[in-house]
Amino acid sequence: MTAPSITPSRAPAVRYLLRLADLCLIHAQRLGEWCGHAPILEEDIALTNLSLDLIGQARALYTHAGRLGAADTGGQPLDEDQLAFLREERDYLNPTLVELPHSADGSPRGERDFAVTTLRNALVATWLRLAWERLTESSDEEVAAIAAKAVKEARYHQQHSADWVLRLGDGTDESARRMQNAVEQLWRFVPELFEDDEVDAHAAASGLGPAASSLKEAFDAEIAELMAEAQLKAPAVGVFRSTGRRGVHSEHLGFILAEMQHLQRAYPGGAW
Amino acid sequence: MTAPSITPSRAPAVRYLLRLADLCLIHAQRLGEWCGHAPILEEDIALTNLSLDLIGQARALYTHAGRLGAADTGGQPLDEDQLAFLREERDYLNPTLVELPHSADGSPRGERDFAVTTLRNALVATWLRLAWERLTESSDEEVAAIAAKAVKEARYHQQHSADWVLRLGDGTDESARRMQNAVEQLWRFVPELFEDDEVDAHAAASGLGPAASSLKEAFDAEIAELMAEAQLKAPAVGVFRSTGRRGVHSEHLGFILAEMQHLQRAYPGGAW
Amino acid sequence: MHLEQRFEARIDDGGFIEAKDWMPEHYRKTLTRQISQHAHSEIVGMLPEGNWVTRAPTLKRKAILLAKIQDEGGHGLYLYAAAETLGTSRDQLLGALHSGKAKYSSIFNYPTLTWADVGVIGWLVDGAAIMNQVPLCRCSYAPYARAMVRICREESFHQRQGYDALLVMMQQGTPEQKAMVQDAVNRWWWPCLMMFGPPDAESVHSVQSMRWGIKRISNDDLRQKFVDATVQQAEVLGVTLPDPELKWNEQRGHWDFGTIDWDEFWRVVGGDGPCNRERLGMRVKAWNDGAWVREAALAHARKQATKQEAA
Amino acid sequence: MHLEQRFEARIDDGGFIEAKDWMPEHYRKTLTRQISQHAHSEIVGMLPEGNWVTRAPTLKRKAILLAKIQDEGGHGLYLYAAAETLGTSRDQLLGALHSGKAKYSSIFNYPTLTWADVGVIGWLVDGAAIMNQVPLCRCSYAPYARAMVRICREESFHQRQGYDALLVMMQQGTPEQKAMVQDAVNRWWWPCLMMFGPPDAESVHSVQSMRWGIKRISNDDLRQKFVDATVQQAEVLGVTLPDPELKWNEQRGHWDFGTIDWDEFWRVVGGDGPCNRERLGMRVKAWNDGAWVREAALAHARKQATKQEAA
Repeated sequence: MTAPSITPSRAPAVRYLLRLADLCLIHAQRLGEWCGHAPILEEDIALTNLSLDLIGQARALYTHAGRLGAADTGGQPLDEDQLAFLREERDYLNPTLVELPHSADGSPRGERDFAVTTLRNALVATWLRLAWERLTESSDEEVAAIAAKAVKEARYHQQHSADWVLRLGDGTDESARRMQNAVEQLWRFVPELFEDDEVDAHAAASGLGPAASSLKEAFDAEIAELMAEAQLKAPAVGVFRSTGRRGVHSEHLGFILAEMQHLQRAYPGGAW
Repeated sequence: MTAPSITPSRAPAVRYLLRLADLCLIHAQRLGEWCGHAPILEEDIALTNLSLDLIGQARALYTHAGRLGAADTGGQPLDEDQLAFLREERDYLNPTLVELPHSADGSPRGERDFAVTTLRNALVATWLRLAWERLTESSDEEVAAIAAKAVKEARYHQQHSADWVLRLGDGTDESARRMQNAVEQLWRFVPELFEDDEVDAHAAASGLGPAASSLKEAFDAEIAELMAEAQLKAPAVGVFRSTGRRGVHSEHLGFILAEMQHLQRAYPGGAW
Repeated sequence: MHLEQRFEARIDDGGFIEAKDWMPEHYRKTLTRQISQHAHSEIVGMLPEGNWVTRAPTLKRKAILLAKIQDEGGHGLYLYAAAETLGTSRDQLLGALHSGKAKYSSIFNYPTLTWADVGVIGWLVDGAAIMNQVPLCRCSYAPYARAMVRICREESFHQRQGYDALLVMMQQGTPEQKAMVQDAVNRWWWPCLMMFGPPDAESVHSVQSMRWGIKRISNDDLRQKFVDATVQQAEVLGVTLPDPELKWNEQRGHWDFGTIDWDEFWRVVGGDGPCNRERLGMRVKAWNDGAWVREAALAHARKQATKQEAA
Repeated sequence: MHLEQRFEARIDDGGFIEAKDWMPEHYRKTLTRQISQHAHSEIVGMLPEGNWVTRAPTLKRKAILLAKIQDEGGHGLYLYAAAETLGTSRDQLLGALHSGKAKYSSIFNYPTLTWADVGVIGWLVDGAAIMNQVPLCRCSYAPYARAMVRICREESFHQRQGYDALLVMMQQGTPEQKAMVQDAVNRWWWPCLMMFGPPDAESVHSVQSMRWGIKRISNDDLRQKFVDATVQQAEVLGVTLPDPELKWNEQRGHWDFGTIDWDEFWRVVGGDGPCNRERLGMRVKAWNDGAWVREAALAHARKQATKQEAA
């Protein structure tokens, strides 16, 4: 009857999968904010669909991470909902990029800007497609199976969002201005996607999955091509590195979690 | 170690006090969203001060309501934080007016509009000042004492917000347009402030405090005068009645509570 | 007269009218109104449910909710497409929605206040919608009838999912959850009965629509059918329907029920419900906020076309 | 030379300079920069704490937090007023902040990620600020010195409240709460040490400021004083300061501590910290969004003045 936070295993393999699962979940959560508010009906459907696919990916990863964690700690496996809803912020391992608000100026209560959403979708989908491709060859068969399904979804997500980046980047002056602004807002959170640490090293060594840094070259090439075609300019990259994948987030995640976790926290022992 | 919801006594006197306390708390909570974002520094300070006074009023009322509730149910008194943070939405009894977002179009994630905030402050402060004045004569000495302090604060709140209604109503074309828009947004939620039910009847009969309807005449006169001076037009009142004071709220309150309750819900048994 | 006679004969034979067939102007107008109203209801209906996407209590329920909302968007698409076959563009239809000229189902002017509301919308609102819509699968206008076949299939899926969500809470949940379900049922029951429209005696469009096979069962008959079907489901669920006059009438072979507050119905239809302003305001806002996106997409398409011509 | 000599003599005697007194241009500029930077820090500092107002865990803590933020706004007011006595208007000073020309304390470019951060800001950030500010109560420029007296009194109150909030969590809280406090201390400790500014050897403005009695104790001395005072407080609290090199040096009579990452300091001062964009963006947004309000207030005041003249 209690709903205090759970603490997942800190085994590198578990952390590796949680990073991926949390990326999918928090990205999906932000996309869910668009429900019913998109610029055209087709895009309302598409954004909901993206969100749905990402939730599906997160579920499979959480379930597997829960089992691996139990093997590590010797306890009962944590289920997908315990992992998704009952951790403290510090234990969420998504990159900061996906927790940022959709607003044009990065302000937490600002209006959603479809340009920011579109660019982030393209960045995340490109990264995920590359990651899933490599994960289809994971030494962990369950992960390979999850990736085999997810990579098809990610290909569609990438295509769909890249099409929008093109349309908006090379559309009107207004849309180009908004897209370039989105680039300025989001760019400093991209390097984190390629920062290795011991979790990555372990995954690479064990064959569980690619180190983050190993996705960089392909990502940079694909995004550079897209940006060029969309007539967008990449800003210089500063020294700042966001640290969401290490559990140190922006001020935005706390608000996302308060909303997302509310029912699980307020109705301990509930059945849904 | 658990933080499930508590259910307060349903005695009319308790409900009467909770209505008032919840009005203060939720109004303060909305005002807190302005912290650091006001149009001028003086107003940042003033809005924070308003919020602070309201929290103080809410605390005194909750504490007293908790004691009255215990006398009714025979249990331990619920403390101010249990009452403020651990009820379900259905058991919050503030009028809907105070839970509305600050946005110019009423949309939940829209930008804050100072005109909406200003008008609501004036409406609520006027109502509260009238209520506190009457409550200084409450048959419940504790309530009378709370009111004696609060009425002074409410007088200042009313004066301060009325000054702003004047400035903005009779300022520039833009400010007049925004203020009139705020009137259109908020007006339909005002009638609820004067809707009597059995809780009001009980309070009036027992001398605990005034029935809501008994504040209407004075309120209407004061607000009409203010609106006239500020060159604002009152729209016709429709048949719609909001029902927050009966615990049936707008879709906005759930989001306010998710945020407000988060720590109490996520750290059951915590000491703060 | 020849065309009109042929049209009437086809209707009388229970045949279908296709988009390219001749049809009386009034038939066209009536259908356009009805189909677009239905399409608007689907997209406005995304809002009260969308309100809970970020707060769904489990990942499974979040996925089900997202899939449902996606389906509703899809229904909107087919229906706008069906309406367009009658010669009015989607933009024109949306313009009528945004200006307040066109209606959408009034049920969506009620707020979704708890998670149980999401389940109750599936069970009762979609349940009532299905009652209304199943007969439309045999509507005389073929593009509409075809759209309805697909929509009804998905709607019954949604209804089962909504009912299942409530069943879990009622059978395995905490007392707080059970109270939440009962509270949601209390708030939605009467508005759902209003979904079938005014009593037959006051229903303006019914006679002609019946004649044309656009409407096949009367409002009151559908409402009775809904009540009869729902009473048992409520019993299994363990909730009380908030109507003290609800009782089995042996003679009629139906459940009697209390008097509907038609004043409330007309008030909400007329714009003075709890969420009318919010719902329409949100749709208008989404449309206005999205103008630059639609313009950019058009501009880009034009550029691409120019390039291809030049190549 | 007469004026300048009199000024220097007054400073040398430990006397105070008032706003109407003659002062060298460089003294005026230095003070304007320093006071306005301090004022900007107060109002930017409202943001990281304001981030927790809607989520404070109890009503008492919410009230304390609101009161603290209100005080900070008040400090901003006095300080802008003190700076204005030197001949630059508040709007000009804010213009410099918004354009990025003026600085504010770099500590506020770090995020407040948990409720414990609010306590730690009180304990460590306000603690460091007090160390910096107490000597300013004897600053040679009297309006600044007077403002600082009041500010320091309130700041020590804030520090005690922050420490008390942490003490409650550490002594009566759950293991999760204790971990939250330790995590916050880990994140804030080093940035707090940076609050005293670069090492004395690299401090640009120090010599002249010392000479003029604007600055009275060196950066490194203040930093050492802060470390010495804090180590014991941390022990009572039951948290570990995240510095393995921290140890008592009997010979010096002070605590030794590890090397500060000055690269990080300069990076964050230079604009590339975790929240620089957010903080400045928020201030600019509040200012721009509020333009219509300020214009209306002016317009109204003008109308009132005109009416009074006419009367």
